[in-house]
Order: sequence, then C-alpha cells, then structure tokens
Amino acid sequence: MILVILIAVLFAGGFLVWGVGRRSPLGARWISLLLLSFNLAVTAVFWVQNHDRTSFFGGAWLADISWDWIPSLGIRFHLALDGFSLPLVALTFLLGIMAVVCSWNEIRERVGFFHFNLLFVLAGVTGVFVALDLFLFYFFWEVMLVPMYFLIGIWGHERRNYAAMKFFIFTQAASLFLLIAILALYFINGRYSGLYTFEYFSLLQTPVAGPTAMLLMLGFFISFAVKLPMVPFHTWLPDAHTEAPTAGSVILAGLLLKTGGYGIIRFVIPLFPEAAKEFAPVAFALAVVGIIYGAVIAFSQTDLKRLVAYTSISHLGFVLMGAFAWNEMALQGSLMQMLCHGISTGALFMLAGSLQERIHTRDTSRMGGLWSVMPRMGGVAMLFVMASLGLPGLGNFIGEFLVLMGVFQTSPVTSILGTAGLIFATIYSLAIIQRAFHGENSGRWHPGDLTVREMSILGVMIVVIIWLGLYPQPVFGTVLPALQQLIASTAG
Amino acid sequence: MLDTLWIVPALPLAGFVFLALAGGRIPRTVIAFIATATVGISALLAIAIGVTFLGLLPQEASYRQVLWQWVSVAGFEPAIGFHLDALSLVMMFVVTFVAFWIHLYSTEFMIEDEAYGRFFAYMNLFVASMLILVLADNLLLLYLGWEGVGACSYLLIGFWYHDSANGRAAQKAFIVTRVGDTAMAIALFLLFVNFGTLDIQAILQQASESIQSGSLIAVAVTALLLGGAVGKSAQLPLQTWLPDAMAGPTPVSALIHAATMVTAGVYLIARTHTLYSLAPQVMAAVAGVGALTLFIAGTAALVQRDIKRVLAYSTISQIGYMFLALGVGAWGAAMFHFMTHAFFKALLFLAAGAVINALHHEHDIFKMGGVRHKLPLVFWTFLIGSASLAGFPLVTAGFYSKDLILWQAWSSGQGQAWLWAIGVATAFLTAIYIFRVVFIVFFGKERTHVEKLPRRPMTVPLVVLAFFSIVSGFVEIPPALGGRHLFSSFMSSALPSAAVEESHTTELIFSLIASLLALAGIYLAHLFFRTRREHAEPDAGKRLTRFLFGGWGFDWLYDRIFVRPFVWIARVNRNDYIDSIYGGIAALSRGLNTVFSSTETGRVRLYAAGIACGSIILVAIALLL
Amino acid sequence: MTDQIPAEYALVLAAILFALGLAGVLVRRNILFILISLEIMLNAAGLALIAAGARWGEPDGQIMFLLVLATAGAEVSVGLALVLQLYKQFRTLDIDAASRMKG
Amino acid sequence: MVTLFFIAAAVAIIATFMVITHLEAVHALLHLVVSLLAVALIFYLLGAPFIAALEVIIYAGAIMVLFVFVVMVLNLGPLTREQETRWLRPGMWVAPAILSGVLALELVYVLLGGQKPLSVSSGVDVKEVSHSLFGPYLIAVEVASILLMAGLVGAYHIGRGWKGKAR
Repeated sequence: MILVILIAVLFAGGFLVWGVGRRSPLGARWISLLLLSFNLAVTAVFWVQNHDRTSFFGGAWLADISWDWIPSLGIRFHLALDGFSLPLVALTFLLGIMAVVCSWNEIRERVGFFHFNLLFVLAGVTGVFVALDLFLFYFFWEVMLVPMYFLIGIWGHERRNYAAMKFFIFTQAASLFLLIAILALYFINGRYSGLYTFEYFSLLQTPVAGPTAMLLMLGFFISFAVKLPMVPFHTWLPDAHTEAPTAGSVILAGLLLKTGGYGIIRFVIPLFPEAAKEFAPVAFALAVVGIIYGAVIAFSQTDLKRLVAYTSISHLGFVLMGAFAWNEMALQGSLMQMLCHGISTGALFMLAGSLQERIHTRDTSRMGGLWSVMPRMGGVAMLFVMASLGLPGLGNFIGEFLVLMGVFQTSPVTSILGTAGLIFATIYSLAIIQRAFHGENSGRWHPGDLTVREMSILGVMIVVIIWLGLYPQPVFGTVLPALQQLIASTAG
Repeated sequence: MLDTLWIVPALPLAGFVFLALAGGRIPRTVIAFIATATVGISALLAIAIGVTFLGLLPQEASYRQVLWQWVSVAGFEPAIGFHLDALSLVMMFVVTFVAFWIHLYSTEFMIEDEAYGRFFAYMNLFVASMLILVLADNLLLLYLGWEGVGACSYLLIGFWYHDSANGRAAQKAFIVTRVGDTAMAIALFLLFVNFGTLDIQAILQQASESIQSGSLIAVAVTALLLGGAVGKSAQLPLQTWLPDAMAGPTPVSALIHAATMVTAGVYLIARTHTLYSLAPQVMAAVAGVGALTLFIAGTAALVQRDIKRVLAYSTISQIGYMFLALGVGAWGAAMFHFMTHAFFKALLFLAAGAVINALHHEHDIFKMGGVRHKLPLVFWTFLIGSASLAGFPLVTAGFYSKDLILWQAWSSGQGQAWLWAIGVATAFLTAIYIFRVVFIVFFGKERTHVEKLPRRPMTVPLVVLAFFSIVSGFVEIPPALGGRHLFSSFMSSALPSAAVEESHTTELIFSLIASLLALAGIYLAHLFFRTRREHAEPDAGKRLTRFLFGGWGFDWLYDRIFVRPFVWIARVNRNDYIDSIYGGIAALSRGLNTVFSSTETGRVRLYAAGIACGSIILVAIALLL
Repeated sequence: MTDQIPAEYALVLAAILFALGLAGVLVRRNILFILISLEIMLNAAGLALIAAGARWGEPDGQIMFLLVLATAGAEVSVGLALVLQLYKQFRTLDIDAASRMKG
Repeated sequence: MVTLFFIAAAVAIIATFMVITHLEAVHALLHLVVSLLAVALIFYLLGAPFIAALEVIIYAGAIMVLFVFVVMVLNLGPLTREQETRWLRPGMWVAPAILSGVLALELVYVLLGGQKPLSVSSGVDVKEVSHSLFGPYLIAVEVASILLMAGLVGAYHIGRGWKGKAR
C-alpha cells in the first residue's frame, strides 16, 4: 500500500501545485517540498522498519501490491519493492527535494506548472523503480518523458528547444524498441504458455533462446542504454543537461539515468540471461569506451554543466560494466555507484546552477579564483569533485571499487581498462576546480556565497556521501536479498 | 593503553572536521591551538602506546583493533581496523612527532595568510590520512589513507591557488601519483582474486605458504604495487611531480613532501615484504629503480637555483636510497633511513623556510648570501641537517643510516657492486649539492636584506629536529664502530633482517670510503662555492646544465608523449564527433526533404509519368521474377 | 454460342486501350484531352473487369464495372467543373499553367 | 463471333488513337463515342448485354454530352487549335508514347504468356448481377451513391463561380 501512496501523492500533488501555483508560486514550492519530504520520510521509516527483513512471501519483496487493471489483456497494476528498488526510491525523493530547493529562486515563471512537471517526472521515476508489470513499467517509463521535455523546453537555457527535441527524439525512439520487445515477449510467452500476461514473474519463465532472445535482449538493452547513456547513444545527454534548468539537470543526471541502469539489472539480464552473457563482451567494450570517451571529452569542455554532463557518461560506464559482470560484488557496486553518482552529480549540477544564478555564465574560461569570494561553495565543490574522481572515504569510491573488483573476476582486461579511466576522472575533476575556483579572479566576480537553504540541502548530501563512503553496509544489507534473488533467477 | 590506538588518527581528524566547519569564524590563536594540540596529543599518545608496546614486545609482536565492518560484500570484508607492529609503530611515531613540530612551526610561518584555518584543516586531515595509511590492517583502508594523503598533498600544493602555476603543480602531483595508484588498485584486485581477502597479515601469511618464489602472481602483484609506490614516493619514472610540488607552503614541503607522505611507497613495500621476497625479479627492479633515481635526482640537485627544488631533488634521491635498501632486502635499513631522513629533511625544509620567510619569499639561492650572521640559529640547524644529509661521519644520523644501506647494498644476498657504486657516487654528489646551498646561502656577502627574524614557534622545532637529526642515528651503530642494534632488533619483530656475512674489517673499509667521499664532497663544495663564488652560478646556456636542471628531461618527454596528445585529442573532439553522426542523420533527412519536395512541381503530367514508370517497373519485376 | 471469344483477346484489347489512354494523358497538355484520356483508361479497366467476370461466369466483374461507371461519373463532373474554373483563372486549358498550385 | 470481336476491337483501337491525336476537342469526342460504342459491342459479345446498354447510355450518352457541353461553354477558337499544333511536336510525344508502348507490350506479354486460351463461359444473367449487387455488394453500392452525391456537390461548388466569358 505504501507504494500506491507514494506514487499517488506525487500525481495528486502535481495537480494540486499546478492549481496553487497560479495564485501563489511560493505556496507551490512549499507544497512540493512538503510532499516530497513526506514521501522521503515515509520511505525512510519503511526502510528502517524493514532493513533486517529479508523475505516477504518467500521472495525478497518488502512491499507488494497487485490489482487487476485491464484483465482482458493480462495487464495488472503490480507494484513491488525490494531491497534493490528501495535505495533508488529513497534517492528519488532526496533528489526531488534537492531539485525543488535549487529551483527556488531560479524558476520565476509558471511556477505551478513547473512543479507539476517536476512531481510528475518523479512519479514516473518512482513508478519505474517499482513497477513489476511490464505494461505498467512502460507506462511509467513514458510518464517520465513528457514532463521532462517540458522542463527542458520551457524553463531551459538558450538552446532549450533544440535540446528538448533531441532529448525527446532519442528517448522516444529508444522506448519504441522497448515497446516492441515487450510486446514480442508478451506474445511469445502467451503462445508458449497460453497465458497472455505482462507480469514480470511470468515473463521470466518465457523460454526464448537463440537469435530471438538476442534480438529481444537488444530491444530492451538499447532502450536502457540510451537512457544510461552508453556511447554511442549518449549525445542527447550533454545538450539536455546543459540546457535544462538546474532542477532538470539534477533530476536528469541523478534519476533518469539511473532508470537505465535499473532496467538493465532488473530486466535485460534476468529476462535473457544467455543472450546477455553472449553480449557481455560487447557491453564491456562499450562501457570501457564510454568511461574513457566521456572523461576525455569532459576535460575539454568549457561549459561547466556540459563538463559535468560528460562525466556522467563516464561514471555510468561503471554501472553498465558492473551490471554485465553479474556477480554480487559488481552488482552491489553498480547500485552504490548509481546512488553516489546521483548525489555527487546532482550536487555538482546544483553548484553549477547556483553559480550561473550568481555570475550569469557557465563558461569556465570566464571563471577563476572563485574560492576566495565563495569559500563555502569552493569547499563543497571540492568535496564533490573528490567524490567524482573516486576518493576513498566517499561513496563513489566504494561503488567504483566494487564494480571494478567484481568485473575483475569475470573479465580482468575490462577491469584494468576501467581502472585506467580513474586517471582520466582525476584529470577532468581537477580541471573543474582549477578553472572555476582556483587561479586569478579575472572576471572580478563578487557573488554571494551559498545561502543557508542551499547549504542545508548540500549538507545533507555531504553527510550521505560520507556515510556511504565509510559505512555503506546498511545499504548493502538491504540490497543483498534482492540481488541474491536476481542472481538466482538467472542461474537455472 | 593499546586500545586507545584509534584515538591517534581520530584526533587530527576531529581537528580537521572542526576547522573545516568553523575555521572561518574563530580567531587564529584558537585555530593554531586546536590544530597543534590535536596532533601533539596524538604524538604523546603514540609515544605512550609505543612504550606499552615495547613492554609487550617479545611476546606479542602485533596488536589489532577493529572499529567497524566497512564493507561486507560477497566475501570481501575489509574493516576499518588498525594493525600495530614495529613497522607501523615507527611510522606512527615519526609521523605524529614530526607533524607536531611542523604544525608548531606553521603557526608562526603561516600567520599572515588569510586562509589560516583552511591550511590547518588540510594539515590535520593529512596527518589523519597518513596515520590511517600506516595503521591500516587491510589494503583497502591503506588505499583510503594513500589516496587521502594524495588529496591533501594536492590541496596543500595548490594552497596558494591565486597563482595558477601552483594549481597546475598540484594537479600534476595528483595525476602523476594517481597513475601509480591505478596500478596499485589493480594489484588489490589481483590480490583479492587470489587470496579472497585484502587483510595484509592474512595475505602475507597465505602468500608465504602457498606461493612459489618467482611465480607469475607474485611478480604481477609486486610489480603493480611497485607502480603505486614509485608514484607516491616520486621514484623513476613517476618522479616528475615532486620538484613542482614545492609550490606549496614550506611546512607542507617539509611534512608531506619530505618526511612522511613520499615515504609511503617505502612503507608499502616494507609492509608487503613477504610478497616481494617471493618475487626476486621485482626486488631487483626495486633496487634498480632506487639506484637510478638516486643518481638522477642527485645530479639534478647539483644545478638547481631554487633552494626548495634542491631539497626536493635531494628528497627524491634519498628515497632512492630507501628503495635501494628495500631492493636488496635490507628492510630495516630502509626504515632506519626513513626515520633519520624524516628528521633531517624536515629540518632542512623548515630551516630553508625560515630563510625564505626572512628574505621576502625569495627562493633563488643566488640572490641570498651571508645569512648566517643574521640568522645564526637557522644557520646552525641547517648545517646540522646538511651534515646529516651528506653523511658527515660518526656524529650525524644520516651517516649511520646511509652507511647501513650502502653496506648492505654490497653485502646482502641481493646486493651488487654497481648498486653500491652508484650509492657511494651519489653520496659524494649529495655532499656537494647540499653544501653548495650552505655556502651560497649562508656565507659570502649579503644580497637580500633580512627583515623578519624567526620567533620561538619557528626556532624550537628547528632545535628539536636538529637534535634528532644527530641522535637518532645512535640507535643503530655498525659493529665495526662499537655495535649497537636497538633499531634493527626492534624491527626484527616485523621485518626480517638481512643476513650479513662479510667480516667487520671489510665493513670498516666501506664505511671509510663513504666517509672520505662525503668529506671530499664538502671540501669540493667549499672550494667551488665559497672561495670561487662568482663562478658558481650555473650557466643556463650549457646544454648539460639545462639537461640536469630540467631533471633529465622527463618533464619534456612526458609533455610530448602524454600531455600534448591528450590535450590535443580532447580539444579536437571537443564537440563530440559522435554527435555529428546524429547531426548527419538530421541533415540527411533535411536534404532528402529538399530533394523530394523539389519533385513536387505541380505538373500533373510528370506525376502521371512517374506513376507510369512505377507501374512499368513493377510489372517488369513481376515478369522477371 | 459455340465459338466463344477467348478472354485473353478482350484483355489484350483492354491493355491496348489502356496504353493509348495513358499515352493521351502523358502527351496532351490540354486538360480537356487529359480528362478524355482518363475516360479511355477507365473504360479499358472496365473492359478488363468484364472480360474477367465473363471468364469465370461470375457477376462480380459486372458489378465492378458499375462501380467504375459511378466513379467515372463523379470524376467527370468534378473534373469538368475544375476545367471551367481553370479556364476562368488562367484563360487557358494548359495544364502546366496550373503548376504553380503545387504544395 | 471472333470475327465480330476483331472488327470491333480494330474499330475501338483506331478510334481511340484518333481521340488522343486529334486537335479539335469536338472531333476527338466524336471519335471517343465511336470507340465506346465498339467497346459496348464487345461487352455484348462477352455476354454482358446489360453492361453494353449501360455503356451506351451512360458513357456514350450522358458523360460525353457533359464533355460536349463544356467544350461548347468554353467556346474554344482557332487559337486553341494552333496551340494544340504547337504542343503536339514529336519531341513532346515520343517519350510518353514509348512509355505507354512499353507498358502495353508488357501487359500483352503477361496476358499471352504461353498459357492455354481461357475460354469465356456463357454470359452472366442480369438477375445474377442484381442479386449480388444488392446482396453482398450493398455497401459498395451505397458508397458509390455517396461518391456520386459528393461528385454532384463538388461539381456544383467548384463550378459555381463560373461566369462564362467568350473571347
């Protein structure tokens, strides 16, 4: 029931803030903030209550709801939460709060509609993380897109129309592959078992093999890979991230990309284990290419947000790598990497956004020496930059290290090349600090430092990322049963 | 007593957290007090723990303290836990002790800096990371400390960030060491895959039981760990970052880039000595790297103009001695030299800092001169440090530690004549280059006016460290000179001692050769740089001088091989060529649109002709198939 | 009816007439003649339908022809109305003159 | 009967050829009527007398009359005739003629492609036609009627603004 509440709150809240926003923009902001805080609190309480519960009717499911929706087509309203989804759902609300906070001053027009879109995207993301009916999953998958398109297209920066269109075309084209693959799986399963259903567990049993399985796997994979994004399908991302308003960038980088990684781990590999195994070398190669390619390009960017966007490509390469290694260590690492990347990149985007708010440029060649005028922001940026280059003691390190170590057991070469990517990560990460905060303050900027509101949310982020870096075990403990179940499902 | 071990790194860490959160709002005296006090208490605690440990020693050679389970995934279970044995005790003692005096020194040295709080926050974080590094009971925690000190080194080199050259030096240091760290990370993967754990003691235990000498795994792991070590310790081929790292404040150079962090590589190899003993090829490589590095750095130090760069090359060279010792299996000797080096090199840096501070931040030794009259204390302490570095016979710590290394380079099982020859030759060079600095800076006539005289917080550390630069050598005296083995017998609980077979007379002869060479070096320096001072300035026009000045051209080479191609590739592909594929698809659609819409002429008969052609072709196809 | 006409013959005739009509459409620029040629083509198609229907003895061919006839009627009425408009607009029956009405 | 067929076919082809080559619209229409009548005869020979009648009444009658009316309304003079002469130069018609010729040859080749002659069954009853017309094809009939209605309305609408002005 908790799942329905979480999603319903967001959907209903979306309409509510739209209405309220016409009268009082401030009201819309507060309501969004309260709703998201409510959701986060509910999730946190649920997590604390269930952190040691390993089974729910046999499986690793902590919450489950399944209603008939369109019985004649075998479509059910089936939501379920396991330890794998739970951290991601919590991350969704956390970053949602962050998005509301960082749009507080930035968004001044059509505030109600903005928050409507924001809440709907979050609802879609939450739905994606918990839907277990493939039709429902696809529904939520599409729910994410349109509000995101509006967020970029209406409140974005200079080239927002181009970026929004590009985002939409890429993701929409990709989700067509997903739709086709889902339908094909539906019919194959129906023909085989006589039961036409979109139910995840039933489809897991579908006996597909050979070229068909490979094609269907690719259908799923491409759609998730575009979202992830994987080189060479990544080019929507820099544009979208750069042009989106800060809140949009935070949600894009922090959450939407994670749906790709989630999809690969939840669907691609469990549904088509053999095909995925066959495909793994290609995925490894693409992941390595992505890690290095993204890092090299990131280094040469002068637009701060674009730079951070390319780092996402590099970081998500680790997730892809870990997913296809498909052992417990690599998967734990992938999930940790997703969480920490969400937080660290979200924070970096927020910093880039608040910097732009203050000095009206994202061009790093015009920045420099900002540390002396805004030491608090400098310190925070330094911390998250260090997180992004994988400094031990911060969460990202745990994620990357586990992924690389897990991958090393399957494919040492991939792991070694991925490790080499850490050098490039160092190069671009330090470039951020060097260009923006170090050096001479040639632009004679005198922006104000971070406000209390910004500091408080960033403080939460800092605490979380250090916590994940020094004591990640609670998360691993929550995820473990779910992962064991996933791995077991592909074993037979 | 031992169970307070965790407090030793925790105190500086707490200091860091406090200063990072509140550093901007509290007065300088409070900052200075907190920073120094946390490290000082740690040092006292370390000494107390050391005494307790010494009392237990013969029975219990190690103590372990686990704080909490860090990660537990699929059998990978590193903890946040500390391991104390003779090796880590020495490291812990040196780190906290030297760090305390350097902190004290800094309270005065940095007093005019606007970012006083930030400086001490970083310094405390560094001390905490370094302590975690040396105390870690597993390699992952060691890696945390390892990267932590790297990050602090980056932060502190780039501390004066307004000058972007400093920022570049900081980046260079971090990136170059990260190259080595990457190798080390791969070594950790290999170790875990082979041993199922990263616990150091467990690995060493298993390795000695199950791995054959010279086997592939031992060679691979040790070679990769060596990669990490050469990066951190600025050895060939990753030594280029250290001279540039002098861009940081002088206390930083003293603490991080002389006494503690750069010796982390030595510590790592000593820590995993069991593995290295199983890979003789890599041992030989370690010795070779050390020998080459010490020679190259020694020659480069001869022509530097910047006083700190002389000391930086000297540091590289001295760590080269430690690597040489490690490579010939003289583990104890390496650690002994580490300890004495920490004292006298920190002393040299701090004294140099005092000079620099007194001379309006002048670094060029040829613009200094005659300082000894104005700063007698600094002069004497610097002289003691230099003597120790040069290995002035019998009375300095450096003599004993270097002599031990040279002797074992010859006499131990893996020892070789050429290693010894290079070591001795460079000992001679060492004496020349350091006394070159002494004579140029402290003698002759005054060139820059001395303005600020160091006050007590700066002078006390100099005196203390000078004291230790002399007496710390007396814990280990070769049998030929009386024989005392306090250090090596203490170390033998953690590290195997190298077997020595030669007679005492041979050893005495070798000591004599080294001593004479050191004295000859000092005399030569006196000859060239005191009496013929006018001609002493290096001629930048000479090719050899330029070559040595640039540190044998490694920077030039790396710039051509790595930096420029990377920057070029990044620049060229700035707009992401993959994007132009999609841009191409879009342009193609637009082009096709233009082409097709141009067929829309409005001429009905053309349309009809088109339809006719189409039907003809269709029927033809139907006919032919 | 002993000597019946082979269906091919009728179909060949239909083909020839159709080709002639097509030629007319393509050759003539006068819109009136184009309409006339279209009628020829429709009629040829109708002939083919009848022949086929007759071959199988089914009424469907004839029904199709009826439908073709209806279509032809509608087409001619609209077409001729358009001819009148065209002439009014352009003072000519040249079909190419109307090409500026392209999309 | 085959003879009759051949004669009618020859008439139809020649008359059609005249239609597409003639310069004067009225003359062309007269040739077209001849062609249509010939085809009507062939319908009769193929055993579809009802269709033959319709061909004569609707095609040759009603539709042609429409054409003639329009030609009369347009009142094309010698100017048009000159224009037609100018338009019908060899360069204009050779390519389309070849195109059509190729199509015709292809079709003929398909039709005579070496199979046995397909003999025609003996006629189809009008009654049969009507039964299926108002049975299974009812909807088609309705659609056709709607089409005719649309044609009517369309023709009226398009032609409404026309105020014939003779030159």
